[in-house]
Amino acid sequence: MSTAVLAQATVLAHTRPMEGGEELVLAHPEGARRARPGQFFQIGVDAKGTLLRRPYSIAAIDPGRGRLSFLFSVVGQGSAWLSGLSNGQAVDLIGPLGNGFVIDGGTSPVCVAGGLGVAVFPPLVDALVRAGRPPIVLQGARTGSRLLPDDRFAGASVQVATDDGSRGWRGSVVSLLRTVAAPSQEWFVCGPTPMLRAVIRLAGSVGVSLDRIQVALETPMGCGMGTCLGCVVPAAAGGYLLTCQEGPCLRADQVAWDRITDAFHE
Amino acid sequence: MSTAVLAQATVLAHTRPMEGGEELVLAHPEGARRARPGQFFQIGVDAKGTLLRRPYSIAAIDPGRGRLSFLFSVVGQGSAWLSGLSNGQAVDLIGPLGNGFVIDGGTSPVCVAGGLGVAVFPPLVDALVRAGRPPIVLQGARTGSRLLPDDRFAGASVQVATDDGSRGWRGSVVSLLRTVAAPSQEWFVCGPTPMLRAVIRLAGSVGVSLDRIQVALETPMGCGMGTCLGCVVPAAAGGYLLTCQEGPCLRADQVAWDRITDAFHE
Amino acid sequence: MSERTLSVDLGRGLRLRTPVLVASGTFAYGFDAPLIDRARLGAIVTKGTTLRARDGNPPTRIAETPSGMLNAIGLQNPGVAVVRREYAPRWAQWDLPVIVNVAGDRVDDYVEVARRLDGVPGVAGLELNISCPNVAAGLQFGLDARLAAEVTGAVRRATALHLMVKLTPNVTNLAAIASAIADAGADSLSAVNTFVGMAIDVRRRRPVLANVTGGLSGPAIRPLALRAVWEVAATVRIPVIGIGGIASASDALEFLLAGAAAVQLGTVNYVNPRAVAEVVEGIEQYAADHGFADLSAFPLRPSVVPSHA
Amino acid sequence: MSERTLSVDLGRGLRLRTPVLVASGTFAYGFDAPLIDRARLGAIVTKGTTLRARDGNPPTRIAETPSGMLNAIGLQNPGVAVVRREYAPRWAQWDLPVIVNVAGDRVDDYVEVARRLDGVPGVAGLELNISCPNVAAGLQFGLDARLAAEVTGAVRRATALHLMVKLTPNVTNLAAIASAIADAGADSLSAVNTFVGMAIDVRRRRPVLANVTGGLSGPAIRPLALRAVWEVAATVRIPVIGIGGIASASDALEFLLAGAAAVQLGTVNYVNPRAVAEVVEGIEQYAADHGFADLSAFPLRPSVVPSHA
Ligand SMILES: Cc1cc2nc3c(=O)[nH]c(=O)nc-3n(C[C@H](O)[C@H](O)[C@H](O)COP(=O)(O)OP(=O)(O)OC[C@H]3O[C@@H](n4cnc5c(N)ncnc54)[C@H](O)[C@@H]3O)c2cc1C
Ligand SMILES: Cc1cc2nc3c(=O)[nH]c(=O)nc-3n(C[C@H](O)[C@H](O)[C@H](O)COP(=O)(O)OP(=O)(O)OC[C@H]3O[C@@H](n4cnc5c(N)ncnc54)[C@H](O)[C@@H]3O)c2cc1C
Ligand SMILES: Cc1cc2nc3c(=O)[nH]c(=O)nc-3n(C[C@H](O)[C@H](O)[C@H](O)COP(=O)(O)O)c2cc1C
Ligand SMILES: Cc1cc2nc3c(=O)[nH]c(=O)nc-3n(C[C@H](O)[C@H](O)[C@H](O)COP(=O)(O)O)c2cc1C
Ligand code: FES
Ligand code: FES
Repeated sequence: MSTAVLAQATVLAHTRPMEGGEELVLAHPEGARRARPGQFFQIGVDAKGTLLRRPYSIAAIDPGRGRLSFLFSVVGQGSAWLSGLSNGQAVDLIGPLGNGFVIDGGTSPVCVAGGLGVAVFPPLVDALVRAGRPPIVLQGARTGSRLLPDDRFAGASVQVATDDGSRGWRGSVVSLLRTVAAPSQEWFVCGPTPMLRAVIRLAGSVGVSLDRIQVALETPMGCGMGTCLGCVVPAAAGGYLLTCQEGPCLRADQVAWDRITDAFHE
Repeated sequence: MSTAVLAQATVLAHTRPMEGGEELVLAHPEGARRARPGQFFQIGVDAKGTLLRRPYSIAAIDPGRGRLSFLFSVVGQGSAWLSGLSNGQAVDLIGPLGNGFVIDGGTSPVCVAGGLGVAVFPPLVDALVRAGRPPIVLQGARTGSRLLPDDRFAGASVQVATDDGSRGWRGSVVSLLRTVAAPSQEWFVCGPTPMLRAVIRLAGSVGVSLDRIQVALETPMGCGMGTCLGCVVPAAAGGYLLTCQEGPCLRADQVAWDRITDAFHE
Repeated sequence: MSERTLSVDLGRGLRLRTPVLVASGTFAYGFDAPLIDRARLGAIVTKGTTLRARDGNPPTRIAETPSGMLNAIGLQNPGVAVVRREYAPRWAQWDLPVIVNVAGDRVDDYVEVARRLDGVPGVAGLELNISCPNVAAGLQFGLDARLAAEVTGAVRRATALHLMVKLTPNVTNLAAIASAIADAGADSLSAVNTFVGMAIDVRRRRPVLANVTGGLSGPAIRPLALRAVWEVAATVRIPVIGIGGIASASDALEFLLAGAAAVQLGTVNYVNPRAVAEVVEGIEQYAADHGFADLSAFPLRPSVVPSHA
Repeated sequence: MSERTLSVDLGRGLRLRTPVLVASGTFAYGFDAPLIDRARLGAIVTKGTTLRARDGNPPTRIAETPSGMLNAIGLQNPGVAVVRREYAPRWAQWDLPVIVNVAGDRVDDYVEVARRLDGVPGVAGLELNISCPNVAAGLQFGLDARLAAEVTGAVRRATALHLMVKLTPNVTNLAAIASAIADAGADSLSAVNTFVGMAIDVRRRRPVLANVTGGLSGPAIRPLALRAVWEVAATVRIPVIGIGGIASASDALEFLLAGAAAVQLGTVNYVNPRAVAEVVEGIEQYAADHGFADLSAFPLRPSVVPSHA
């Protein structure tokens, strides 16, 4: 958190890498230098009726060219405003914020992405590949056109799952995970809460201990900086953890999965 | 008011005809057909924190090409949003609204414009010229670069006044009016409240009776359609007039000038 | 879904084809605002009407605030005689109930206005405005349970019309006041009127409104109004009509889920003339999506209100 | 203009270099939010602190509303012992007063927290939170003049620190409660805390907040908070600190013109870390433009507050 800066970043590109997903590439040299996989930014949105910033995971980090990117879908007024941005416009950013993934851990990393949760993985995969530990990447979506293209995970072994079987494994990404799961693995997971729950259950049945799973969580956020106490998730140790400060990336054994509420996802 | 329509109009051009003044030309065939000089539209603005529409006088009416235009300066969030519009974008409009100028009156029309109040005059001058009664147009501004170009008043005899003397008469447009005033004239006036007051005083001293003066008034507006009762000006007959419905163009003898408040202008 | 599904019976003969009304002061007397789709409207509530004509407050009367607006109109209206003589006969031609919003300074004023409107063709009901923050008197009735009950009871005895009483949210204990009004014979409650607020023009160093304070309306107050409705609906056994900042179908649904039998749309009518139609369509869609046969299935809590429908 | 001009003395030794504070619950205990310019800050008010540590409410705790947000944090805090032992010594190193916001369920709780903080280096004053709408108890003190006076008087006797009491706006008669608190020995009043509100998730058919209701803050409430300050400042003879929806210098000036001696910035700190600096600069500029020597020249009405400066 202490590395966060406040900056105006310029839009360099606005693309649509997949159905239901848009990407904004921003010029932000200092942010790109400081950002770590799994961290997020608080983006200022200038949309009618809104008040708070919107948290977005860092979907690409390019310190060499001083660029960051964010991958998003339009779900409300804030994201609709982002969707209206074009090249050259300025965006107000605070970040990088929160704790990213810890990547100095064990061997055999597996990245498990559900839906837009895939946004956190390109920088993580990159870091793992550069650390000499190329991961397996499992990406799930409703249909093939909603998958982030495989080339965003250079160096990794990518497998995909679609609900309609239009690409790769037919079924959920968790059922795909079951086919590759092994106790020696380390899992990195991001996606809707029901998917996270399913991964936790699977971990128990295949013998991956929770302290070898890292999850990137999403909750509503007031500040993103640890001051409002609005973004809590129930902690295994009792009480609550701040998603914005202790998370968004947490070890699965830190979280009280039985008390977690679905703020956003059914 | 009963002629008002709700429509999405497309921006055809966004220009800056003078310093401190921008113009939006919109495609709105039905609006252009219905609009009369002195009427206004309620423009929907999609700016953060705003709620109400913003009233703008019709600065050009081109029924032939199905176009309308509005002339504005940036004074707050709504006008800043207008200022960000570019060609092809849609604007939500209600109008035309209110009573425009009555132009079947006497002879020798004089149009007196202060500041952005000039916006109401191009359509009026046009109508007067076409009615065979080309007016004298007096336009005042702080400095020459803030004047709407004379060619917007084709067929009229244009004289300008600037506070700094950089173009035309040095001094206020009211002091310029004094040099041309004659009892036989009919005056059409739009500008800041202090200017309107000065015109009313001058009318008394030069013998132009108030029923031969029409003023286009501006007040804060809630609805623009006669339902909120928020836009009142004190009436000479007692009580109040609705600027949006009985105005914005009123005969000067309808208004209680001694009770009028300066909602906007010092 | 048939339209019947959205109908609501507020009691004492006031049946609405949809649960969407336009709020007092935002539709004048129903003759303006031609852009609003009346076919989808449940009823019109008129501007606050007093015994004698009133000029209202001097300008400036309105001010925009973040997602809201302040108003201090001060009950400008032509008086009950004009309403009875000129407006009611025209309303009587309409296929749309008109509810007259009644205001006054003393109990006798309210009673007299009610008496003059009783049995007048074209007048479908009364909404008692004991909650207008912009006049010297009138609001006090809404601030105190005993006074609120007194004026309600007196008007109740003066009219056979449907009697809706409009609550002010500017109180410590809204539930107690709502109960007292219900016990005094109101047929329904509308909640809420505006919240007292203020704006200062820092450049001119004076309050923006000539009246100094005004009532806040619009989306800004929606969460406050919703909580008021949630509380009142849990307290009384008569229908509650939700008002405050409704701008979309989703907003209206929040109130219906909180226990409101119907909603009133106010400030939004100034901004979006399509709002009434959009809200009615959104409610229809929600009922269809959830397989609800009528509005009684909407509330989150089992309603304490006996079903009139 | 020199900085001295913006200084304000709130009484009983609490002198601030600028009239801009950060509001309770929006700056935690002052160790986070590194992007905010502390050099321009008058003081920090901490998160509400109770006798024993509290976990706070389950999520969902916050929801955005038009130009506002609802929160029901439920006073999550480490308890007064940690504040005294771990935080106060760090504050004592700072060139910036820290005011501890104190909450409790019973009078004794408030008194005990106050006693433990009395004379502790690093603690510059107390703000009594008798107005938190998100916990089972505590708010009731702010709703009733007698109870408010009782808790104020009891804490007054327990501490020599500056005692600021924070008002809730969710009442019928704020002036009466403010007077009672002033008479009971408060050194200053802060106005206001959040307004009780609610949001419903219509898709999931349940209240958004686990606590059902929450407190509304942000620009949406500014006109309501401003009117509360206008009323309170006209009533009491102790300094009033204005709070509610301030997001810009112009907003802060509205409160100073309404009679506030200082302002607190809350929700805006989540959105715009530059706000504190912008507000201080804007106040300086306003004083310069108007030739005001100090803050006592700001109010529109001659202040009833004796000048401390
Ligand atoms: C740490 C973090 C990282 C995130 N990273 C990404 C990302 O990389 N890409 C991305 O598209 N989104 C991401 N999100 C979610 C994103 O912040 C929200 O979708 C966004 O705030 C919605 O703003 P809005 O104004 O468009 O919608 P709103 O009007 O605020 O909400 C519209 C609807 O979306 C729901 N919603 C709001 N927040 C979320 C959420 N966090 N998850 C799911 N539904 C939500 C609301 O409940 C509502 O139903 C992230 C959230 C967090 C906390
Ligand atoms: C019938 C009518 C016709 C108008 N025609 C034009 C026009 O052709 N061109 C044009 O530029 N403006 C016109 N105006 C004024 C215009 O409506 C306002 O300037 C606009 O609403 C300001 O919106 P905003 O959000 O930018 O500013 P806001 O944030 O609403 O206000 C910013 C500042 O401008 C002041 N202000 C607001 N309304 C007015 C006003 N009516 N006059 C002067 N100051 C105001 C406010 O007090 C505030 O100090 C007209 C107003 C009316 C009532
Ligand atoms: C300009 C204006 C005038 C109003 N006049 C009245 C009135 O005469 N009588 C009344 O009971 N309520 C009046 N109201 C209050 C509205 O009926 C409604 O209760 C309030 O505005 C909240 O709803 P909204 O947020 O949808 O506007 C008025 C509101 C506005 C904005
Ligand atoms: C998330 C959050 C937590 C808060 N916690 C407290 C608190 O612990 N004690 C308190 O007195 N006020 C608390 N408040 C209220 C603020 O201090 C302030 O009174 C209120 O938010 C209005 O100001 P604003 O609109 O500038 O935020 C909290 C507000 C928010 C938004
Ligand atoms: S979002 Fe405010 S503490 Fe986490
Ligand atoms: S602006 Fe609403 S009545 Fe004129």
